[in-house]
Amino acid sequence: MTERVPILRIGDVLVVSIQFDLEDQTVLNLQEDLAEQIVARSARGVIIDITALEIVDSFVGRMLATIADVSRMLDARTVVVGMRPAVAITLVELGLSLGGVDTALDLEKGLARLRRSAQAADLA
Amino acid sequence: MTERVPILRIGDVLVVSIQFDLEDQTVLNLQEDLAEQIVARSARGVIIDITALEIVDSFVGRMLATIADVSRMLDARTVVVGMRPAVAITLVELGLSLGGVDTALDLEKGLARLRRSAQAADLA
Amino acid sequence: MSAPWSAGEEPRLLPVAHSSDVVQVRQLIRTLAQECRLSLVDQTKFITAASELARNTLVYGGGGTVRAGKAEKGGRRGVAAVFADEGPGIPDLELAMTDGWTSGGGLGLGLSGTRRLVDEFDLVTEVGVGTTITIVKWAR
Amino acid sequence: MSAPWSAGEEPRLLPVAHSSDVVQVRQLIRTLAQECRLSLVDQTKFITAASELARNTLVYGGGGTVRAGKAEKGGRRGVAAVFADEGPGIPDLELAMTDGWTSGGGLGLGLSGTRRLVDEFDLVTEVGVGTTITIVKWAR
Ligand SMILES: Nc1ncnc2c1ncn2[C@@H]1O[C@H](COP(=O)(O)OP(=O)(O)O)[C@@H](O)[C@H]1O
Ligand SMILES: Nc1ncnc2c1ncn2[C@@H]1O[C@H](COP(=O)(O)OP(=O)(O)O)[C@@H](O)[C@H]1O
Repeated sequence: MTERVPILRIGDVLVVSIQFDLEDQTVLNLQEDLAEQIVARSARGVIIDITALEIVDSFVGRMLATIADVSRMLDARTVVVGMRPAVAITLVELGLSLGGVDTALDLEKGLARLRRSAQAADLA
Repeated sequence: MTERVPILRIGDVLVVSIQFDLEDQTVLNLQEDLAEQIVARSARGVIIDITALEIVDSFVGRMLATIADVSRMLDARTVVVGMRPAVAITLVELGLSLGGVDTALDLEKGLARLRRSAQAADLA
Repeated sequence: MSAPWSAGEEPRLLPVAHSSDVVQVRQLIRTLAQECRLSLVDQTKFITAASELARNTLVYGGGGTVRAGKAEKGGRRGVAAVFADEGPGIPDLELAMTDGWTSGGGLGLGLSGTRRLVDEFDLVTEVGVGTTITIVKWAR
Repeated sequence: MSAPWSAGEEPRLLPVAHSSDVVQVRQLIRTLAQECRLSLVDQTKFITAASELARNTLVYGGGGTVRAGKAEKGGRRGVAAVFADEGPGIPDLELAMTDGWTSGGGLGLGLSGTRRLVDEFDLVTEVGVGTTITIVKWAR
Protein backbone atom coordinates (compact mmCIF):
# COMPACT_ATOMS: atom_id res chain seq x y z
CA MET A 1 0.00 0.00 0.00
CA THR A 2 1.48 3.29 -1.04
CA GLU A 3 0.35 6.74 -0.07
CA ARG A 4 -0.98 9.34 -2.46
CA VAL A 5 -0.03 12.99 -2.37
CA PRO A 6 -3.06 15.30 -2.33
CA ILE A 7 -3.59 17.63 -5.28
CA LEU A 8 -5.20 20.99 -4.48
CA ARG A 9 -6.71 23.44 -6.92
CA ILE A 10 -6.42 27.24 -7.00
CA GLY A 11 -8.44 28.52 -9.94
CA ASP A 12 -7.17 26.64 -12.99
CA VAL A 13 -3.88 25.76 -11.30
CA LEU A 14 -3.18 22.44 -9.59
CA VAL A 15 -0.98 22.71 -6.52
CA VAL A 16 0.96 19.84 -5.02
CA SER A 17 2.88 20.38 -1.84
CA ILE A 18 5.19 17.49 -1.05
CA GLN A 19 5.31 17.33 2.72
CA PHE A 20 7.19 14.14 3.44
CA ASP A 21 9.88 11.85 2.13
CA LEU A 22 8.20 9.90 -0.70
CA GLU A 23 8.57 6.25 -1.58
CA ASP A 24 9.33 5.66 -5.26
CA GLN A 25 5.89 4.20 -5.93
CA THR A 26 4.25 7.26 -4.39
CA VAL A 27 6.30 9.42 -6.75
CA LEU A 28 5.02 7.44 -9.74
CA ASN A 29 1.44 7.64 -8.48
CA LEU A 30 1.74 11.40 -8.16
CA GLN A 31 2.94 11.64 -11.73
CA GLU A 32 -0.07 9.71 -12.98
CA ASP A 33 -2.57 11.48 -10.73
CA LEU A 34 -1.35 14.86 -11.92
CA ALA A 35 -1.64 13.94 -15.61
CA GLU A 36 -5.17 12.73 -15.01
CA GLN A 37 -6.19 15.80 -13.02
CA ILE A 38 -4.82 18.22 -15.60
CA VAL A 39 -7.23 16.77 -18.12
CA ALA A 40 -10.14 16.14 -15.75
CA ARG A 41 -10.03 19.70 -14.39
CA SER A 42 -8.82 21.50 -17.52
CA ALA A 43 -5.90 22.89 -15.55
CA ARG A 44 -3.66 25.46 -17.22
CA GLY A 45 -0.88 25.25 -14.67
CA VAL A 46 0.76 22.96 -12.13
CA ILE A 47 2.80 24.04 -9.13
CA ILE A 48 4.93 21.54 -7.30
CA ASP A 49 6.04 22.87 -3.96
CA ILE A 50 9.17 21.09 -2.73
CA THR A 51 9.91 23.51 0.15
CA ALA A 52 9.71 20.64 2.62
CA LEU A 53 11.99 18.32 0.66
CA GLU A 54 15.45 18.01 2.18
CA ILE A 55 16.75 16.03 -0.76
CA VAL A 56 15.82 15.46 -4.39
CA ASP A 57 17.54 12.42 -5.82
CA SER A 58 17.59 11.34 -9.45
CA PHE A 59 14.28 9.53 -9.09
CA VAL A 60 12.37 12.55 -7.82
CA GLY A 61 14.34 14.84 -10.13
CA ARG A 62 13.23 12.74 -13.05
CA MET A 63 9.63 12.94 -11.88
CA LEU A 64 9.86 16.74 -11.91
CA ALA A 65 11.20 16.70 -15.46
CA THR A 66 8.55 14.20 -16.58
CA ILE A 67 5.71 16.18 -15.06
CA ALA A 68 6.96 19.30 -16.83
CA ASP A 69 6.98 17.46 -20.18
CA VAL A 70 3.69 15.66 -19.67
CA SER A 71 1.87 18.79 -18.58
CA ARG A 72 3.18 20.66 -21.61
CA MET A 73 1.71 17.96 -23.84
CA LEU A 74 -1.57 18.40 -22.00
CA ASP A 75 -1.40 22.18 -22.56
CA ALA A 76 -0.51 23.09 -18.98
CA ARG A 77 2.64 24.70 -17.59
CA THR A 78 4.55 23.37 -14.60
CA VAL A 79 6.51 25.48 -12.12
CA VAL A 80 8.56 23.91 -9.33
CA VAL A 81 8.76 26.14 -6.27
CA GLY A 82 10.70 26.14 -3.02
CA MET A 83 13.82 24.29 -4.06
CA ARG A 84 16.43 24.62 -1.32
CA PRO A 85 19.85 25.93 -2.32
CA ALA A 86 21.54 22.77 -1.04
CA VAL A 87 19.19 20.70 -3.19
CA ALA A 88 20.00 22.77 -6.28
CA ILE A 89 23.74 22.37 -5.71
CA THR A 90 23.38 18.64 -5.19
CA LEU A 91 21.25 18.13 -8.28
CA VAL A 92 23.75 19.92 -10.48
CA GLU A 93 26.60 17.88 -9.06
CA LEU A 94 24.59 14.70 -9.54
CA GLY A 95 24.36 15.68 -13.21
CA LEU A 96 20.68 16.57 -13.33
CA SER A 97 20.25 20.21 -14.21
CA LEU A 98 16.52 20.01 -14.96
CA GLY A 99 16.88 22.26 -18.00
CA GLY A 100 13.25 21.92 -19.07
CA VAL A 101 11.82 22.61 -15.63
CA ASP A 102 10.61 26.11 -14.79
CA THR A 103 11.24 27.21 -11.19
CA ALA A 104 10.20 30.03 -8.86
CA LEU A 105 11.22 30.84 -5.31
CA ASP A 106 7.87 30.28 -3.66
CA LEU A 107 4.22 29.51 -4.22
CA GLU A 108 3.24 33.15 -4.67
CA LYS A 109 5.89 33.79 -7.29
CA GLY A 110 4.98 30.53 -8.99
CA LEU A 111 1.32 31.52 -9.22
CA ALA A 112 2.26 34.95 -10.56
CA ARG A 113 4.43 33.30 -13.22
CA LEU A 114 1.56 31.10 -14.36
CA ARG A 115 -0.87 34.01 -14.39
CA ARG A 116 1.43 36.06 -16.61
CA SER A 117 1.98 33.22 -19.03
CA ALA A 118 -1.77 32.57 -19.25
CA GLN A 119 -2.34 36.22 -20.16
CA ALA A 120 0.38 36.05 -22.79
CA ALA A 121 -1.25 32.92 -24.25
CA ASP A 122 -4.67 34.58 -24.36
CA LEU A 123 -3.19 37.47 -26.30
CA ALA A 124 -1.31 35.22 -28.68
CA MET B 1 -5.63 -1.67 -49.56
CA THR B 2 -5.25 0.86 -46.83
CA GLU B 3 -7.92 3.09 -45.44
CA ARG B 4 -7.89 6.85 -45.57
CA VAL B 5 -8.83 9.09 -42.69
CA PRO B 6 -11.44 11.71 -43.66
CA ILE B 7 -10.47 15.37 -43.44
CA LEU B 8 -13.27 17.77 -42.50
CA ARG B 9 -13.29 21.53 -42.83
CA ILE B 10 -14.56 24.14 -40.38
CA GLY B 11 -14.02 27.57 -41.89
CA ASP B 12 -10.35 27.74 -42.78
CA VAL B 13 -9.43 24.97 -40.37
CA LEU B 14 -8.99 21.33 -41.36
CA VAL B 15 -10.14 18.85 -38.76
CA VAL B 16 -9.03 15.24 -38.58
CA SER B 17 -10.53 12.99 -35.99
CA ILE B 18 -8.72 9.67 -35.72
CA GLN B 19 -11.35 7.16 -34.72
CA PHE B 20 -9.58 3.83 -34.94
CA ASP B 21 -6.21 2.15 -34.57
CA LEU B 22 -4.31 3.10 -37.75
CA GLU B 23 -2.00 0.98 -39.83
CA ASP B 24 1.34 2.61 -40.54
CA GLN B 25 0.50 3.14 -44.20
CA THR B 26 -2.73 4.89 -43.28
CA VAL B 27 -0.72 7.21 -41.03
CA LEU B 28 1.56 8.08 -43.93
CA ASN B 29 -1.40 8.64 -46.24
CA LEU B 30 -2.96 11.01 -43.75
CA GLN B 31 0.22 13.01 -43.57
CA GLU B 32 0.26 13.44 -47.34
CA ASP B 33 -3.45 14.13 -47.66
CA LEU B 34 -3.22 16.85 -45.05
CA ALA B 35 -0.31 18.61 -46.71
CA GLU B 36 -2.19 18.58 -49.98
CA GLN B 37 -5.43 19.83 -48.46
CA ILE B 38 -3.75 22.68 -46.59
CA VAL B 39 -2.62 24.09 -49.90
CA ALA B 40 -5.72 23.14 -51.93
CA ARG B 41 -8.09 24.74 -49.43
CA SER B 42 -5.85 27.56 -48.24
CA ALA B 43 -6.26 26.32 -44.69
CA ARG B 44 -4.87 28.40 -41.83
CA GLY B 45 -5.10 25.73 -39.21
CA VAL B 46 -5.16 21.97 -38.67
CA ILE B 47 -6.67 20.17 -35.72
CA ILE B 48 -5.87 16.53 -35.12
CA ASP B 49 -8.23 15.00 -32.62
CA ILE B 50 -6.71 11.94 -30.95
CA THR B 51 -9.35 11.57 -28.21
CA ALA B 52 -10.15 8.06 -29.42
CA LEU B 53 -6.53 6.90 -29.55
CA GLU B 54 -5.60 4.61 -26.69
CA ILE B 55 -1.96 4.62 -27.61
CA VAL B 56 0.40 6.79 -29.60
CA ASP B 57 3.62 5.00 -30.43
CA SER B 58 6.73 6.53 -31.95
CA PHE B 59 5.35 6.10 -35.47
CA VAL B 60 2.17 8.06 -34.82
CA GLY B 61 4.04 10.47 -32.53
CA ARG B 62 6.40 11.20 -35.34
CA MET B 63 3.49 11.81 -37.72
CA LEU B 64 2.11 14.41 -35.31
CA ALA B 65 5.47 16.17 -35.17
CA THR B 66 5.84 15.99 -38.95
CA ILE B 67 2.37 17.39 -39.62
CA ALA B 68 3.10 20.25 -37.21
CA ASP B 69 6.34 21.01 -39.09
CA VAL B 70 4.87 20.62 -42.55
CA SER B 71 1.82 22.75 -41.84
CA ARG B 72 4.02 25.47 -40.36
CA MET B 73 5.96 25.54 -43.61
CA LEU B 74 2.68 25.88 -45.49
CA ASP B 75 1.66 28.77 -43.23
CA ALA B 76 -0.88 26.82 -41.21
CA ARG B 77 -0.82 26.00 -37.51
CA THR B 78 -1.45 22.52 -36.13
CA VAL B 79 -3.02 21.81 -32.76
CA VAL B 80 -3.30 18.26 -31.43
CA VAL B 81 -6.33 17.85 -29.19
CA GLY B 82 -7.64 15.16 -26.87
CA MET B 83 -4.41 13.49 -25.84
CA ARG B 84 -5.12 11.14 -22.97
CA PRO B 85 -3.06 11.54 -19.79
CA ALA B 86 -1.75 7.97 -20.03
CA VAL B 87 -0.64 8.65 -23.60
CA ALA B 88 1.25 11.80 -22.55
CA ILE B 89 3.08 9.93 -19.78
CA THR B 90 3.95 7.07 -22.12
CA LEU B 91 5.26 9.37 -24.85
CA VAL B 92 7.52 11.20 -22.41
CA GLU B 93 8.88 7.93 -21.07
CA LEU B 94 9.37 6.65 -24.59
CA GLY B 95 11.55 9.71 -25.13
CA LEU B 96 9.22 11.64 -27.43
CA SER B 97 8.15 14.88 -25.80
CA LEU B 98 6.76 16.44 -29.01
CA GLY B 99 8.32 19.80 -28.19
CA GLY B 100 7.20 21.42 -31.46
CA VAL B 101 3.61 20.23 -31.26
CA ASP B 102 0.94 22.56 -29.89
CA THR B 103 -1.77 20.87 -27.84
CA ALA B 104 -5.18 21.69 -26.40
CA LEU B 105 -7.50 19.62 -24.26
CA ASP B 106 -10.40 19.35 -26.71
CA LEU B 107 -11.68 20.39 -30.12
CA GLU B 108 -13.34 23.56 -28.82
CA LYS B 109 -10.20 24.76 -27.07
CA GLY B 110 -8.17 23.86 -30.12
CA LEU B 111 -10.41 25.90 -32.40
CA ALA B 112 -10.27 28.84 -29.98
CA ARG B 113 -6.50 28.64 -29.97
CA LEU B 114 -6.36 28.78 -33.77
CA ARG B 115 -8.83 31.64 -33.88
CA ARG B 116 -6.77 33.71 -31.43
CA SER B 117 -3.56 33.03 -33.29
CA ALA B 118 -5.22 33.97 -36.60
CA GLN B 119 -6.34 37.28 -35.08
CA ALA B 120 -2.88 37.92 -33.72
CA ALA B 121 -1.43 37.17 -37.15
CA ASP B 122 -3.92 39.49 -38.86
CA LEU B 123 -2.92 42.29 -36.50
CA ALA B 124 0.77 41.68 -37.00
CA MET C 1 15.17 -15.32 -20.00
CA SER C 2 12.29 -17.53 -21.06
CA ALA C 3 8.98 -15.78 -20.57
CA PRO C 4 7.42 -16.51 -17.15
CA TRP C 5 4.11 -17.80 -18.51
CA SER C 6 1.42 -18.51 -15.95
CA ALA C 7 0.99 -22.26 -15.44
CA GLY C 8 -1.99 -23.68 -17.30
CA GLU C 9 -2.39 -20.62 -19.51
CA GLU C 10 -1.42 -21.09 -23.12
CA PRO C 11 0.16 -17.96 -24.62
CA ARG C 12 -1.45 -16.80 -27.85
CA LEU C 13 0.57 -16.84 -31.07
CA LEU C 14 0.24 -14.17 -33.75
CA PRO C 15 2.13 -13.82 -37.01
CA VAL C 16 3.86 -10.53 -37.82
CA ALA C 17 4.10 -10.62 -41.59
CA HIS C 18 2.11 -7.60 -42.67
CA SER C 19 1.52 -4.08 -41.46
CA SER C 20 -2.03 -5.00 -40.42
CA ASP C 21 -0.61 -7.67 -38.10
CA VAL C 22 0.92 -4.92 -35.98
CA VAL C 23 -2.60 -3.62 -35.38
CA GLN C 24 -3.68 -7.14 -34.38
CA VAL C 25 -0.79 -7.40 -31.95
CA ARG C 26 -1.79 -4.14 -30.27
CA GLN C 27 -5.34 -5.42 -29.93
CA LEU C 28 -4.33 -8.77 -28.44
CA ILE C 29 -1.93 -7.13 -25.98
CA ARG C 30 -4.61 -4.65 -24.99
CA THR C 31 -7.06 -7.44 -24.17
CA LEU C 32 -4.45 -9.30 -22.14
CA ALA C 33 -3.33 -6.19 -20.27
CA GLN C 34 -6.92 -5.50 -19.28
CA GLU C 35 -7.49 -9.09 -18.20
CA CYS C 36 -4.36 -8.92 -16.06
CA ARG C 37 -5.69 -5.75 -14.46
CA LEU C 38 -2.78 -3.53 -15.28
CA SER C 39 -3.51 0.10 -14.41
CA LEU C 40 -4.59 2.27 -17.31
CA VAL C 41 -1.17 3.90 -17.54
CA ASP C 42 0.58 0.54 -17.38
CA GLN C 43 -1.72 -0.86 -20.09
CA THR C 44 -0.88 2.11 -22.27
CA LYS C 45 2.85 1.69 -21.68
CA PHE C 46 2.78 -2.03 -22.43
CA ILE C 47 0.68 -1.77 -25.60
CA THR C 48 2.96 1.03 -26.83
CA ALA C 49 6.06 -1.08 -26.13
CA ALA C 50 4.51 -4.02 -27.99
CA SER C 51 3.66 -1.81 -30.94
CA GLU C 52 7.27 -0.64 -31.21
CA LEU C 53 8.67 -4.16 -31.02
CA ALA C 54 6.14 -5.67 -33.44
CA ARG C 55 7.03 -2.99 -35.98
CA ASN C 56 10.73 -3.80 -35.55
CA THR C 57 9.99 -7.51 -36.03
CA LEU C 58 8.27 -6.64 -39.29
CA VAL C 59 10.58 -3.93 -40.62
CA TYR C 60 14.01 -5.09 -39.47
CA GLY C 61 13.40 -8.77 -38.75
CA GLY C 62 11.61 -9.31 -42.06
CA GLY C 63 8.59 -10.65 -40.21
CA GLY C 64 8.22 -13.16 -37.40
CA THR C 65 5.88 -13.99 -34.56
CA VAL C 66 4.57 -12.65 -31.28
CA ARG C 67 3.60 -14.88 -28.40
CA ALA C 68 1.71 -13.12 -25.63
CA GLY C 69 -0.04 -14.24 -22.48
CA LYS C 70 -0.41 -13.96 -18.76
CA ALA C 71 2.74 -14.17 -16.69
CA GLU C 72 3.50 -15.09 -13.12
CA LYS C 73 6.68 -14.99 -11.05
CA GLY C 74 7.32 -14.96 -7.34
CA GLY C 75 3.70 -14.24 -6.56
CA ARG C 76 3.46 -11.36 -9.01
CA ARG C 77 1.09 -11.46 -11.96
CA GLY C 78 1.29 -9.62 -15.21
CA VAL C 79 1.50 -9.90 -18.94
CA ALA C 80 4.40 -11.04 -21.11
CA ALA C 81 5.12 -10.90 -24.82
CA VAL C 82 7.88 -12.48 -26.92
CA PHE C 83 8.80 -11.02 -30.33
CA ALA C 84 10.80 -13.44 -32.45
CA ASP C 85 12.21 -13.23 -35.94
CA GLU C 86 14.77 -15.04 -38.04
CA GLY C 87 16.07 -11.85 -39.59
CA PRO C 88 19.58 -10.40 -39.79
CA GLY C 89 20.05 -9.96 -36.02
CA ILE C 90 21.59 -6.87 -34.40
CA PRO C 91 25.37 -6.60 -34.83
CA ASP C 92 25.98 -3.86 -32.25
CA LEU C 93 23.47 -4.15 -29.46
CA GLU C 94 24.95 -1.37 -27.35
CA LEU C 95 24.46 1.00 -30.27
CA ALA C 96 20.97 -0.25 -31.12
CA MET C 97 19.89 0.31 -27.51
CA THR C 98 21.05 3.93 -27.61
CA ASP C 99 18.35 6.62 -27.59
CA GLY C 100 18.06 8.04 -31.08
CA TRP C 101 20.15 5.48 -32.94
CA THR C 102 18.51 3.94 -35.99
CA SER C 103 19.91 1.97 -38.92
CA GLY C 104 16.81 2.85 -40.89
CA GLY C 105 14.79 6.02 -40.98
CA GLY C 106 13.22 5.60 -37.55
CA LEU C 107 13.45 7.78 -34.50
CA GLY C 108 15.68 5.25 -32.75
CA LEU C 109 13.45 5.19 -29.68
CA GLY C 110 11.89 1.77 -30.16
CA LEU C 111 14.37 -0.35 -28.24
CA SER C 112 15.64 2.18 -25.71
CA GLY C 113 12.21 3.65 -25.10
CA THR C 114 10.53 0.29 -24.84
CA ARG C 115 12.94 -0.76 -22.13
CA ARG C 116 11.82 2.21 -20.06
CA LEU C 117 8.16 1.32 -20.52
CA VAL C 118 8.30 -2.25 -19.22
CA ASP C 119 9.35 -4.00 -16.00
CA GLU C 120 11.43 -6.70 -17.63
CA PHE C 121 13.24 -6.55 -20.94
CA ASP C 122 15.37 -9.29 -22.40
CA LEU C 123 16.97 -9.26 -25.82
CA VAL C 124 18.74 -12.18 -27.48
CA THR C 125 20.16 -11.64 -30.94
CA GLU C 126 22.63 -13.33 -33.22
CA VAL C 127 23.81 -11.99 -36.56
CA GLY C 128 22.37 -14.10 -39.37
CA VAL C 129 20.15 -16.05 -36.98
CA GLY C 130 17.56 -13.66 -35.65
CA THR C 131 16.32 -11.64 -32.71
CA THR C 132 14.07 -12.52 -29.78
CA ILE C 133 12.84 -9.90 -27.35
CA THR C 134 10.85 -10.68 -24.23
CA ILE C 135 9.00 -8.01 -22.25
CA VAL C 136 6.96 -8.25 -19.07
CA LYS C 137 4.82 -5.78 -17.16
CA TRP C 138 3.66 -6.69 -13.65
CA ALA C 139 0.36 -5.60 -12.15
CA ARG C 140 1.00 -3.37 -9.13
CA MET D 1 38.48 -0.32 1.39
CA SER D 2 36.85 -1.32 4.64
CA ALA D 3 34.83 1.52 6.06
CA PRO D 4 36.82 3.65 8.53
CA TRP D 5 34.34 3.29 11.40
CA SER D 6 35.06 5.40 14.48
CA ALA D 7 36.47 3.26 17.32
CA GLY D 8 33.87 2.35 19.89
CA GLU D 9 30.94 3.32 17.67
CA GLU D 10 28.89 0.45 16.33
CA PRO D 11 27.58 1.14 12.79
CA ARG D 12 23.83 0.67 12.40
CA LEU D 13 22.53 -2.05 10.08
CA LEU D 14 19.41 -1.64 7.96
CA PRO D 15 17.85 -4.08 5.48
CA VAL D 16 17.12 -2.94 1.93
CA ALA D 17 14.42 -5.32 0.82
CA HIS D 18 11.50 -3.05 0.08
CA SER D 19 10.93 0.36 -1.40
CA SER D 20 10.07 1.73 2.04
CA ASP D 21 13.50 0.66 3.31
CA VAL D 22 15.06 3.23 1.00
CA VAL D 23 13.14 5.91 2.91
CA GLN D 24 14.46 4.46 6.19
CA VAL D 25 18.00 4.57 4.87
CA ARG D 26 17.66 8.25 3.96
CA GLN D 27 16.36 8.97 7.45
CA LEU D 28 19.16 7.10 9.23
CA ILE D 29 21.83 8.75 7.08
CA ARG D 30 20.28 12.13 7.73
CA THR D 31 20.45 11.65 11.50
CA LEU D 32 24.06 10.50 11.31
CA ALA D 33 25.09 13.34 9.00
CA GLN D 34 23.63 15.85 11.43
CA GLU D 35 25.32 14.19 14.43
CA CYS D 36 28.62 14.31 12.59
CA ARG D 37 28.05 18.03 12.00
CA LEU D 38 28.34 17.94 8.25
CA SER D 39 27.41 21.28 6.70
CA LEU D 40 23.89 21.53 5.35
CA VAL D 41 25.07 21.16 1.76
CA ASP D 42 27.26 18.19 2.65
CA GLN D 43 24.38 16.53 4.50
CA THR D 44 22.22 16.99 1.44
CA LYS D 45 24.85 15.55 -0.86
CA PHE D 46 25.47 12.55 1.36
CA ILE D 47 21.81 11.70 1.88
CA THR D 48 21.22 12.02 -1.85
CA ALA D 49 24.16 9.72 -2.62
CA ALA D 50 22.85 7.17 -0.11
CA SER D 51 19.40 7.32 -1.65
CA GLU D 52 20.80 6.54 -5.10
CA LEU D 53 22.88 3.62 -3.85
CA ALA D 54 20.13 2.15 -1.68
CA ARG D 55 17.80 2.17 -4.69
CA ASN D 56 20.45 0.38 -6.77
CA THR D 57 20.89 -2.22 -4.01
CA LEU D 58 17.17 -2.85 -4.15
CA VAL D 59 16.55 -2.67 -7.89
CA TYR D 60 19.72 -4.14 -9.37
CA GLY D 61 21.15 -6.06 -6.39
CA GLY D 62 17.81 -7.68 -5.63
CA GLY D 63 17.98 -6.32 -2.09
CA GLY D 64 20.74 -6.27 0.52
CA THR D 65 21.86 -4.24 3.50
CA VAL D 66 23.21 -0.84 4.47
CA ARG D 67 25.60 -0.31 7.35
CA ALA D 68 26.08 3.31 8.34
CA GLY D 69 27.88 5.07 11.14
CA LYS D 70 30.41 7.61 12.22
CA ALA D 71 33.81 7.44 10.59
CA GLU D 72 37.26 8.61 11.55
CA LYS D 73 40.56 8.64 9.72
CA GLY D 74 43.76 10.61 10.23
CA GLY D 75 42.06 12.97 12.63
CA ARG D 76 39.11 13.66 10.32
CA ARG D 77 35.58 12.77 11.32
CA GLY D 78 32.64 12.07 9.13
CA VAL D 79 30.00 9.58 8.20
CA ALA D 80 30.33 6.36 6.24
CA ALA D 81 27.86 3.98 4.65
CA VAL D 82 28.31 0.54 3.10
CA PHE D 83 25.76 -0.82 0.60
CA ALA D 84 26.03 -4.56 0.10
CA ASP D 85 24.09 -7.04 -1.97
CA GLU D 86 24.53 -10.59 -3.25
CA GLY D 87 23.02 -9.78 -6.60
CA PRO D 88 24.33 -10.29 -10.14
CA GLY D 89 27.31 -7.93 -9.81
CA ILE D 90 28.38 -5.43 -12.46
CA PRO D 91 30.04 -7.00 -15.53
CA ASP D 92 31.42 -3.78 -17.05
CA LEU D 93 32.27 -1.34 -14.31
CA GLU D 94 33.71 1.25 -16.67
CA LEU D 95 30.41 1.38 -18.53
CA ALA D 96 28.28 1.39 -15.37
CA MET D 97 30.24 4.37 -14.03
CA THR D 98 29.56 6.36 -17.20
CA ASP D 99 27.18 9.33 -16.88
CA GLY D 100 23.91 8.36 -18.48
CA TRP D 101 24.52 4.65 -18.88
CA THR D 102 21.82 2.41 -17.47
CA SER D 103 21.06 -1.26 -18.00
CA GLY D 104 17.50 -0.63 -16.85
CA GLY D 105 15.27 2.34 -17.38
CA GLY D 106 17.13 4.74 -15.09
CA LEU D 107 18.88 7.99 -15.86
CA GLY D 108 22.28 6.37 -15.40
CA LEU D 109 23.40 9.03 -12.93
CA GLY D 110 23.33 6.97 -9.73
CA LEU D 111 26.88 5.65 -9.71
CA SER D 112 28.64 8.42 -11.62
CA GLY D 113 26.75 11.18 -9.85
CA THR D 114 27.15 9.65 -6.41
CA ARG D 115 30.90 9.52 -6.81
CA ARG D 116 30.90 13.27 -7.36
CA LEU D 117 28.83 13.86 -4.22
CA VAL D 118 31.06 12.08 -1.71
CA ASP D 119 34.67 12.33 -0.51
CA GLU D 120 35.46 8.63 -0.74
CA PHE D 121 33.90 6.11 -3.05
CA ASP D 122 34.86 2.47 -3.24
CA LEU D 123 33.15 -0.18 -5.33
CA VAL D 124 33.82 -3.91 -5.21
CA THR D 125 31.80 -6.13 -7.49
CA GLU D 126 32.00 -9.66 -8.82
CA VAL D 127 29.67 -11.15 -11.39
CA GLY D 128 27.43 -13.72 -9.73
CA VAL D 129 28.64 -12.79 -6.26
CA GLY D 130 27.42 -9.30 -5.55
CA THR D 131 28.29 -5.66 -5.14
CA THR D 132 29.56 -3.64 -2.18
CA ILE D 133 29.89 0.11 -2.30
CA THR D 134 31.42 2.21 0.47
CA ILE D 135 31.02 5.97 0.64
CA VAL D 136 32.39 8.50 3.13
CA LYS D 137 31.85 12.22 3.63
CA TRP D 138 34.16 14.12 6.01
CA ALA D 139 33.11 17.08 8.14
CA ARG D 140 35.00 20.19 7.07
N1 LIG E 1 14.16 -7.30 -34.80
C1 LIG E 1 15.26 -6.66 -35.24
N2 LIG E 1 16.12 -7.25 -36.12
C2 LIG E 1 17.22 -6.61 -36.57
N3 LIG E 1 17.57 -5.36 -36.20
C3 LIG E 1 16.77 -4.71 -35.33
C4 LIG E 1 15.59 -5.31 -34.81
N4 LIG E 1 15.01 -4.43 -33.95
C5 LIG E 1 15.79 -3.33 -33.94
N5 LIG E 1 16.85 -3.49 -34.78
C6 LIG E 1 17.94 -2.52 -35.03
O1 LIG E 1 18.02 -1.62 -33.94
C7 LIG E 1 17.89 -0.28 -34.41
C8 LIG E 1 17.21 0.57 -33.35
O2 LIG E 1 15.88 0.16 -33.20
P1 LIG E 1 14.82 1.15 -32.52
O3 LIG E 1 15.43 1.64 -31.24
O4 LIG E 1 13.53 0.45 -32.45
O5 LIG E 1 14.77 2.39 -33.50
P2 LIG E 1 14.10 2.53 -34.95
O6 LIG E 1 13.05 1.46 -35.06
O7 LIG E 1 13.54 3.90 -34.93
O8 LIG E 1 15.22 2.37 -35.92
C9 LIG E 1 17.13 -0.38 -35.70
O9 LIG E 1 17.35 0.75 -36.52
C10 LIG E 1 17.68 -1.68 -36.28
O10 LIG E 1 18.93 -1.46 -36.88
N1 LIG F 1 24.05 -3.04 -6.87
C1 LIG F 1 24.12 -3.27 -8.19
N2 LIG F 1 24.13 -4.55 -8.66
C2 LIG F 1 24.19 -4.79 -10.00
N3 LIG F 1 24.27 -3.83 -10.94
C3 LIG F 1 24.25 -2.55 -10.54
C4 LIG F 1 24.19 -2.20 -9.16
N4 LIG F 1 24.23 -0.85 -9.08
C5 LIG F 1 24.30 -0.38 -10.34
N5 LIG F 1 24.32 -1.41 -11.23
C6 LIG F 1 24.43 -1.30 -12.70
O1 LIG F 1 25.00 -0.06 -13.04
C7 LIG F 1 24.13 0.67 -13.92
C8 LIG F 1 24.27 2.16 -13.70
O2 LIG F 1 23.77 2.48 -12.42
P1 LIG F 1 23.36 3.97 -12.10
O3 LIG F 1 24.51 4.86 -12.50
O4 LIG F 1 22.93 4.05 -10.68
O5 LIG F 1 22.18 4.30 -13.07
P2 LIG F 1 20.66 3.80 -13.06
O6 LIG F 1 20.34 3.40 -11.66
O7 LIG F 1 19.91 5.00 -13.52
O8 LIG F 1 20.61 2.66 -14.03
C9 LIG F 1 22.77 0.12 -13.63
O9 LIG F 1 21.90 0.33 -14.71
C10 LIG F 1 23.08 -1.35 -13.36
O10 LIG F 1 23.23 -2.05 -14.57
